Amino acid sequence: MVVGDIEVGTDVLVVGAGPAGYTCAISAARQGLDVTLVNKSELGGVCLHKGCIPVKTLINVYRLAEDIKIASTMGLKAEGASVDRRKAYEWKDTVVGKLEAGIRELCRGSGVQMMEGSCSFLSSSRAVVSGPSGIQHVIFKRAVIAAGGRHKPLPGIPFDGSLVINPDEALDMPDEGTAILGGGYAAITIAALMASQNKKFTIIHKKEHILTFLDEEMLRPVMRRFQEKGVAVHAASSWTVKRMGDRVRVELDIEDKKETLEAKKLVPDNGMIANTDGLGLENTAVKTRKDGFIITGENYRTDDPSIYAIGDVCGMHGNASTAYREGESLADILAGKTGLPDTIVTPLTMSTDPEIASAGYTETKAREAGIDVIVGRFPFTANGKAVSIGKTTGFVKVVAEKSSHRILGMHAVGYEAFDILQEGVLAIEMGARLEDVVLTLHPHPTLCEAVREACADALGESTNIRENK
Amino acid sequence: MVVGDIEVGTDVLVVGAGPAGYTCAISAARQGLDVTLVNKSELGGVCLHKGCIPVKTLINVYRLAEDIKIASTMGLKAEGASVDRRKAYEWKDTVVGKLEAGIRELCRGSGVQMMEGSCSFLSSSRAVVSGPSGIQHVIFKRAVIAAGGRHKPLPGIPFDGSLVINPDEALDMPDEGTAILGGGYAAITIAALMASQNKKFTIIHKKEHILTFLDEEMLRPVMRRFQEKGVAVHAASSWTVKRMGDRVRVELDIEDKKETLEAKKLVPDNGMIANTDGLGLENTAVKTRKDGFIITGENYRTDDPSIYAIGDVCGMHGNASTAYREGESLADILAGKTGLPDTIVTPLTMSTDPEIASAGYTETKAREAGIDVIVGRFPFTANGKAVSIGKTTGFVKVVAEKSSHRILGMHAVGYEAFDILQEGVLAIEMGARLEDVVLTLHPHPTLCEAVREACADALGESTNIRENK
Amino acid sequence: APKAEAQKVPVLATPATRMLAKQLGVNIDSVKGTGPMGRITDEDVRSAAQKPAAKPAEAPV
Ligand SMILES: Cc1cc2nc3c(=O)[nH]c(=O)nc-3n(C[C@H](O)[C@H](O)[C@H](O)COP(=O)(O)OP(=O)(O)OC[C@H]3O[C@@H](n4cnc5c(N)ncnc54)[C@H](O)[C@@H]3O)c2cc1C
Ligand SMILES: Cc1cc2nc3c(=O)[nH]c(=O)nc-3n(C[C@H](O)[C@H](O)[C@H](O)COP(=O)(O)OP(=O)(O)OC[C@H]3O[C@@H](n4cnc5c(N)ncnc54)[C@H](O)[C@@H]3O)c2cc1C
Repeated sequence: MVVGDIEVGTDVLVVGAGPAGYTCAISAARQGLDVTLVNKSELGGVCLHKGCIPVKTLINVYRLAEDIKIASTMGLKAEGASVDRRKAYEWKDTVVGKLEAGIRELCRGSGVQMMEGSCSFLSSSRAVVSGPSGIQHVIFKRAVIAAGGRHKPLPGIPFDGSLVINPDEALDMPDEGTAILGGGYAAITIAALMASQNKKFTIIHKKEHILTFLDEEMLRPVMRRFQEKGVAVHAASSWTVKRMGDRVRVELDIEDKKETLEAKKLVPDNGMIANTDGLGLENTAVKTRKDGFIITGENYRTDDPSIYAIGDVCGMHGNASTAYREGESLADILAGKTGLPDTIVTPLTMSTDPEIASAGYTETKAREAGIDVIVGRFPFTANGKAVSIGKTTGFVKVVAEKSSHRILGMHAVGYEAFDILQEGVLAIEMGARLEDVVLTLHPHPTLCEAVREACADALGESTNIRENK
Repeated sequence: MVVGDIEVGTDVLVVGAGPAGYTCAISAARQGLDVTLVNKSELGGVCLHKGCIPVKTLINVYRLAEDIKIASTMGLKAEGASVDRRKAYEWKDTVVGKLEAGIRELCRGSGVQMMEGSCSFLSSSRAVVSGPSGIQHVIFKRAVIAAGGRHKPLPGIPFDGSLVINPDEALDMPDEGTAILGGGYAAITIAALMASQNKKFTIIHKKEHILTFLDEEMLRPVMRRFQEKGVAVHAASSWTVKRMGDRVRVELDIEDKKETLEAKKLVPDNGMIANTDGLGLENTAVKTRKDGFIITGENYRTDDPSIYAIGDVCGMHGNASTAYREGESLADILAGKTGLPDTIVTPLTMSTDPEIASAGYTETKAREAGIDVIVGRFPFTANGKAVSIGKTTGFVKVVAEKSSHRILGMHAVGYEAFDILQEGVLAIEMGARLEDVVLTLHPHPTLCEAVREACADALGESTNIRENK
Repeated sequence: APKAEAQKVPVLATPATRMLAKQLGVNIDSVKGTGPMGRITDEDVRSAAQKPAAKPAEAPV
């Protein structure tokens, strides 16, 4: 192996500058540690370049075009509302660029040393970085692996970028005639983006419904929307996939009969794998699970005493807010403090149309766990602000322990569901009861009044809907 | 006095079907009481017909037209975005009609007896209602006055509907060349609506800044927007108003010099008066304050043992969420339960561009009260979702007790500020500390992440902005 | 039995109190709350930390 002359020494080496890595690096540097952050691609990771931010940005533009059409009944005049795809993607790049510059500034400003390149461990105190400016050796006291994860291909059917597409790369999919295989988070996010662009495509999923971690009713508004948009949704008990020249053939078992589908492109959502290949973990004591994710114990420690791991590379939650938190928590630990305590809930958000947001126990999960719960719902059709702005699809659902009225789950599907969920998330973390939310004033007119009314409904006392279920 | 033959007997007579009255009536009827609700105009009161809902509905349409223009940089194509004023107002009427029908359904469904007409008390157990279907006597055991309030004219300058306009009636103002006098809630709401419609007008206010219950910095984004829209804003130490034919002349004292302004229409925001005229309070033991508002004590009781009063007619908070709550609370009391406890905060919301929402102690008020506070801020320019959707104006500000870190105030100015405030409102009611919000996961990408970051900033540990103030 | 119960319905303590427990090396699941409905307060955590039984948190390097 050819190695350069330069050898860098650092206290903390952070590998990967996604949400987990850059947060950890910045926070550790702010606490006075000597930190080097190595990243092989752009700063910001999947979240900024392929996930949360690009999806939100693009969906917002397409949603606006849709809003304009609906708003013609509201007196809005605008001719031929449509989206210039190229320009929308340029705008997406502008947004990403702006946020990436912000992260770079934060890193610089807090004294993080930055290195561009692919990092590989040579031992528990030494790594090599191969980047555009050559090869460098880094000697470290402690290292943080925050290399993230990526989608896993179907067995024997590798991603090829033209016929079989990685969901991580599916943002740019311009074609019609695509089949999305799987009913998980990434599959549905990509599906929502494509639907917003009015593409014709097919979703094939296993199990009784998509996004099985949600109560089925939360999905109904989204499924209805898919239907309106002409998206075909198939539930299959099993499938086989074959490449056939420039097509992909999917054979489905649907209720004891077989069906065959041909697609011009296939986006299989087959779960995640860790970005550990090429990391040189074999030169360290770091252990991985059978599925490739790094095993960590207390305080994000791996089996190598000098190496820690956080974020998607550990395969736990697969969302950016958890990655941020683990980054902050580990920075504290590295600085000699205790880390952050566990949260009670990890809120989940789906950038569908309308948005879905969910935190804590669903009704199904609570019943499965044997918890005696009461449930409340409130539809946006009865919410003044939602009616005012013409966004009446969806509802809020709350799940509370029957004996104590303690709120255990809050779920919303509708316009701006992500943001209105947050009161519920805080309620769960604070151990709030239904009464706490009901007795708190909610300004009028707001969408979050629906959160209050759902809690009141669970208590059987909403004045704003006629039938209490 | 000519009286009809029909005499109605009721346990609870509710006078006025605004937010306070209809909520009380519905909730009391649901608890099994015999309730009659009298209203002289449309169901829903000021909130539904002149305030919260129409303003939100109209501003939303005009905001969309603006969004379309901004979104051309995002790849959105739409020619000649504009608003058809007549249609927008028709849509507003549709929204109001829909919500009014909902309230009517709720009243019917819960067994509330409804009477249309103007109600006047004859004694502490008898009232007369003069409506389109004649005159009816009502004998009641208990009565609830929820007659609301209206804006007060300037001394000697009555509202005339053409030259001098009541802010309650200012929704429909089509003209340019208007002067809005006053810097209070109604003045600024009307100003925001007019600005959204790109009208040229003038705001004249006293004191150092408008909306003086807010920290001055919360207003800056709104003032900047007024400036961009060409709204003239004058701060005067005093003024005199004269009618001059078809004009109004306002003489201003601005920093020791005099200025004169001529306006085609004047909208003076001179505070509220109670709708007690014609109510026949002189036939009861109900007492009013010098300013006309009804005096109530514990449990919304007036000085008349059989009569209660709630909502704007008592002149306390002047917002719909308080009116709702008082309605619910009183219904419980009438049904023999205890009422609801006081809230710690009454969130205030201003439908400006961008929205302002505020709950609890401002920095200024906290310092005036001698509370040692720490303050945190987070700008939307550093929030991923705000950047994604191009809504980066504004910030969140938190005020917390220095010793305990308990959150005492939460304030937001920006896109969707009403809804993102709510986490802060619950935090205050629950007695949450800054750490409680910081340690609670906030989904990504959301606007409410700015609430968390403001709290982190107050603790001096935000990783998302470089400079902690 | 209370342990299994605690796993189903999460511990009744605010995030800040849970942070304090972590800082003091107290296992929050084993603390008995004295607040309303068994809420664990800062004081409960502090007095649990004083008991010799409480195992300190793993010290960071
Ligand atoms: C389509 C899609 C939509 C999503 N939407 C959301 C959403 O709305 N909300 C949400 O919370 N989450 C969302 N996610 C998930 C979110 O993006 C991830 O959970 C998050 O990015 C994980 O952060 P991380 O820091 O652990 O890893 P990553 O973001 O994957 O970052 C890892 C970084 O490490 C670098 N790296 C890897 N190996 C090496 C090496 N050997 N040397 C140097 N650098 C290396 C990579 O280049 C990358 O920059 C979405 C994901 C996808 C695919
Ligand atoms: C421009 C504007 C914007 C506003 N925006 C907001 C906002 O965004 N958020 C917010 O929370 N608040 C807002 N408000 C304030 C809100 O509208 C009021 O606080 C609320 O309507 C008060 O409710 P109420 O039930 O006490 O009285 P009202 O809504 O005034 O209702 C009183 C009812 O009693 C009836 N009545 C009166 N006298 C009699 C009688 N003698 N016999 C029979 N019926 C009678 C009236 O016709 C009316 O229907 C706004 C107000 C204005 C003017």
